[in-house]
Amino acid sequence: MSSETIRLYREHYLNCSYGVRSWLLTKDHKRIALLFLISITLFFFLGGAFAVLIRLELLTPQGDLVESETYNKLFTMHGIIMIFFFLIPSIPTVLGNFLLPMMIGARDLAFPRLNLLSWYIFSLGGLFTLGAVISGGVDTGWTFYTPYSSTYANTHVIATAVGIFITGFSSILTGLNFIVTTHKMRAPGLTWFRLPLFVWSNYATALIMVLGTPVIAITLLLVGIERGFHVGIFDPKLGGDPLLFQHLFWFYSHPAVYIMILPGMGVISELVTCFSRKRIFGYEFVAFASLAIAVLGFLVWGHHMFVSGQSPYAGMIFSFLSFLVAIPSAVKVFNWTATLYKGSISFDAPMLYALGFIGLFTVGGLTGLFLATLAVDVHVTDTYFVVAHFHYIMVGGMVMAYLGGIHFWWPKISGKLYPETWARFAALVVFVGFNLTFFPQFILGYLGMPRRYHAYPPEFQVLNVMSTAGASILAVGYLLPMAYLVWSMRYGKAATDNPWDATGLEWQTPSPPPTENFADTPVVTWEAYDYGAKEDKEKEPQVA
Amino acid sequence: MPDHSTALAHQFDDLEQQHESVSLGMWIFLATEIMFFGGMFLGYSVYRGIYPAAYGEASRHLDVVLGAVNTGVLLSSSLTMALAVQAAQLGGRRTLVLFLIATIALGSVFLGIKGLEYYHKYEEQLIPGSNFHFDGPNAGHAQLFFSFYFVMTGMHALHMIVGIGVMVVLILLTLKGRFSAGYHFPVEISGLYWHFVDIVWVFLFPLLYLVDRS
Amino acid sequence: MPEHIMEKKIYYAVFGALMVLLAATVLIAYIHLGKLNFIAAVSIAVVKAVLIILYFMHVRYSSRLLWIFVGAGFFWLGILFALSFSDYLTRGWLPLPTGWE
Amino acid sequence: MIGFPLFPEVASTIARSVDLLYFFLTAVAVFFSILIFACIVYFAVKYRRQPGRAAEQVQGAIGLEIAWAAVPFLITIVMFTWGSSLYIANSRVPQQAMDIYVVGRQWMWKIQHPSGRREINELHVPVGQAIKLTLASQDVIHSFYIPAFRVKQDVLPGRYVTMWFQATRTGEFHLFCAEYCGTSHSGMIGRVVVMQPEDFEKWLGGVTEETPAQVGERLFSEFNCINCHATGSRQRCPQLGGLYGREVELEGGGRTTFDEPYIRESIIAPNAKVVKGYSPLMPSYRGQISEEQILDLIAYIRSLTPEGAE
Repeated sequence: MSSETIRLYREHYLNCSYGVRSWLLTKDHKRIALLFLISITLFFFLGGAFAVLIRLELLTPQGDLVESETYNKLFTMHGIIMIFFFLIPSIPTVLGNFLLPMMIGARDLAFPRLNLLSWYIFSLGGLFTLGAVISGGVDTGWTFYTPYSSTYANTHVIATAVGIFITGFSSILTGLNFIVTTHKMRAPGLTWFRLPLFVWSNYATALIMVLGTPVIAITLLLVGIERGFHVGIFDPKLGGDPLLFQHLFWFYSHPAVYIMILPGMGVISELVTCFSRKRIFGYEFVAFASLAIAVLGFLVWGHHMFVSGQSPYAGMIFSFLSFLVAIPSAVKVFNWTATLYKGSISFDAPMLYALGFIGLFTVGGLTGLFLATLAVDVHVTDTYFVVAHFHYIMVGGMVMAYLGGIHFWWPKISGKLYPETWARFAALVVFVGFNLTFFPQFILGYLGMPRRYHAYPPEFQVLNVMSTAGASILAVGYLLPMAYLVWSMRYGKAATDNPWDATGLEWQTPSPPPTENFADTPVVTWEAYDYGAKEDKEKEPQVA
Repeated sequence: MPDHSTALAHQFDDLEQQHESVSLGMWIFLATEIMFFGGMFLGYSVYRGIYPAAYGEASRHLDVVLGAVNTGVLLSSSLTMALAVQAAQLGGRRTLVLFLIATIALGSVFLGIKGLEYYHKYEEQLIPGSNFHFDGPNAGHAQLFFSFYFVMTGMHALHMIVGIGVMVVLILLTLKGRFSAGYHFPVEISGLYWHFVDIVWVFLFPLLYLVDRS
Repeated sequence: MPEHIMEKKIYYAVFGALMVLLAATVLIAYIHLGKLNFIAAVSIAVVKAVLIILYFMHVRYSSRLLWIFVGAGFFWLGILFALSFSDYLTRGWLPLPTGWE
Repeated sequence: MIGFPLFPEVASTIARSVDLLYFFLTAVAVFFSILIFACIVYFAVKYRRQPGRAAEQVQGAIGLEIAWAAVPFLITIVMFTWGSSLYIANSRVPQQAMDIYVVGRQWMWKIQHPSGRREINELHVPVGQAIKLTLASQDVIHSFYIPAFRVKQDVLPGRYVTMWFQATRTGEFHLFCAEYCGTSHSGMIGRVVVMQPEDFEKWLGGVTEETPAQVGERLFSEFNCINCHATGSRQRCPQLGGLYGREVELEGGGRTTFDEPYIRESIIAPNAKVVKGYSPLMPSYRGQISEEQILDLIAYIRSLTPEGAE
């Protein structure tokens, strides 16, 4: 085909310049997205390695693989790396960075230099944290509860806190950039209600990043000061209140859960519509649900503190508000499901991930209700029930969405097609492995097995063995995409501009896109997910 | 008309879009700053609620005169900054530089007085930590007050130092002729930052110096 | 959005008001008013902050979008305070231990 | 106990009621999960891509949107009301509860019975008797968790918290620390032994140790409390006899109950709340006295009778 040969010599963002400098000094949002992709992939596999060690340790009840000190460091580093260096940045900095400008018809984000700075700050924070890991690690749990972290722990608390503190600025810069870009850089005709839902959900995420992250920054700063100078801010021996730390910490860290899941929800909206060939059911409701989650998410942090010694009245307020945040999530799930109705559904790998996401997110969300219910939370908080619940949201939800998104946009990012059969197989392996790993943990939790236990009573062993078996399957499921995606960069078939026949503006650019994305700024006159019009057009006889 | 082509970044269509984006971005940044200082204000308030007596006693160890003078100095620097922005809007490079210098000078006076106060606290052994000394039964809780005093004013001073650095850069850019009536966003958003730092102090002054003076 | 250039006069007037408020806040602090002292101090600070935001920072002449983001910062600060104090202010309500050091 | 349990033992008065709520939540969760799964599978099969059939565009339906926001909302209101009322009911300590003091520290639980019997990482209690625990931590935050009773409470340094339970059957149950507390967190476990009241009495009587009140009496002299607070001298400080459980007026207005937290506070930070009519003269014992010693002193002060009553 002649277009194929033309494609070979076309200049795009990957081949427009070469050399390390051209990448490290790039201001192109697409290249920065790839820099982030590489960084967070490294962190993902590092955090995953810690998880594997944790699961191996829990294979036997005696705690005989590693010392308890080592085990405590393992789960702490697993949490810190996965949350701050993988889950929080993952979709926004990789897919968001790559797609947001293209989806709204812009040449770049509003502040490309800040975007690059964001990656450098992220890397600096990551290096600090890695330094802390290498020099011995930290054992406070990712939650850094005082006074353990501020007075009693003998590990590298300050170095780790500095790493997270620095990384926070990366998050703030990304959020700021997204908000301004969404407000000011939309193509002519692209009104708010014509935006893809991925943009809405990243916008909502950006709001949380901008308004929440500074609070974790100051909290960690205060922990550092307390640890360095023992002035009593969180130390009850000197009059401080350890619960103040928990309030400040969860003010960010609960909304941070929505930083992790909201962009995933955006990806799912794109995938479900494309592979059902349908406009999303209830567009406005899905869009506003994102904003509602972003706002309500800030009102519920106290449900982490029901047995902490917090006032029972505050407990009831937080319990009520926590139930409210369930509503917009439920609305989203119902709308995605309804989108399938009367669609024309195909089961390509991204769609398998999306369907998996809806199922697992439903389970994760519904078990969240148990934790918002005061009397039941007393029993299940700080047990494996909580561990299972948030892994259903973050791994079952967020990581599924991330992988689905990576597959879906891989042709655009790399210009190559991934091997479809392998990808479907990997999606199934991930789904099965995930459920086997984490479903038994719900039962363990109600049985009363506390989290962060290095050794446990023998009657919990059967369920723990199941969980570890699942984790090994899950590990394979994660390694497979890594392998074939890298393989496809060299050996994959060249992708067409719009292999899924999707409607988003990003698909109107060549694969891979040129540095400036669009030769001419597009003018938008249609709604998002206008699959109906697309099909109609295809039905018309082609005029030669 | 000055040449705008150098000022307009490639991702924007025109200067107006760029201007609006830049000032929106700055305000979002200031919102993050509100939350950053907000965390400290929350800690301060919680302990003030629990230990009102200790806060009152400790606060009386601060120098109201120096604090009030410093507030006046900082408010004046906000005025000169506002006038600097106005000069930039009108394209008056000379007045812009003069007002920026005035702002830097006032900011430095503020930091000088702040340093003097810190030194007094050092002499009176009111720096929290192992050398902290406070007479009376509320010593421990007074230390909490001083912890917040130093963290909050210290963070504030750090922001001022950054602001002064930014203004030095602005002066250099003005002298190079980078700004004009049509392009002066950097001056404007630096002004926003400086005023924000001023607002933080407007709250810090009564909350730290005037807890229980009557 | 056409740029609005304010007259110098307004800046001076605002500055004058700020200095008067500064004097007022110091004076009121020395009058014994009980809890009102704190309320007065914070209220005056809020008025000063609003003056600075509206005039020195030009928000009065800015787009609605900017108003929203200025408001959002303070609204979220309000959330942090309101819900944290929902704990601290109600801890003593039940005959539950409140044995603070 | 070895085996493959899928559900925890039910061994306290509140366990059943918590389980009932848990079953309700599970039923709701299962119903909605199955609903969503079934819809996905059904749609996926029915509307799978087939040649010659295009998707039918459905824009949405306001009625449905309202319904599937309102129905979950109503269900969560039920959950909230049920959960909160049960929580409040469960946190109300019965009048006749037996007092036991617990101190948590890295990494053990120290338990003290009113009779003087002390134990570590074991808690012996009689069946059918409400037990009120008053807990404090010597160092970091711990959490006292008995899964079979469905009770859990974080144990904080610098503050007393209370919890209660009433065991309904004899046996041995797990006691866990549920809040991560450092290296041997998973070693901070023990067992709760629920016994027949007769057996419990026998167990209690089996050891002759000083009662906490006796230890407290000794500490009362050792820490020189007696110099000022001796029975009969009332110039410098209030009489302690018979004060426990009563309300006292404070210097500078306000009232407070003379209970465990107040006594503890008065030892650690004596001048924070001074009883009306007295001067802030008492020195602080912060750092000189352990949590257990404070509990002994409290037991002694509780045992004092009002002057002249003897």
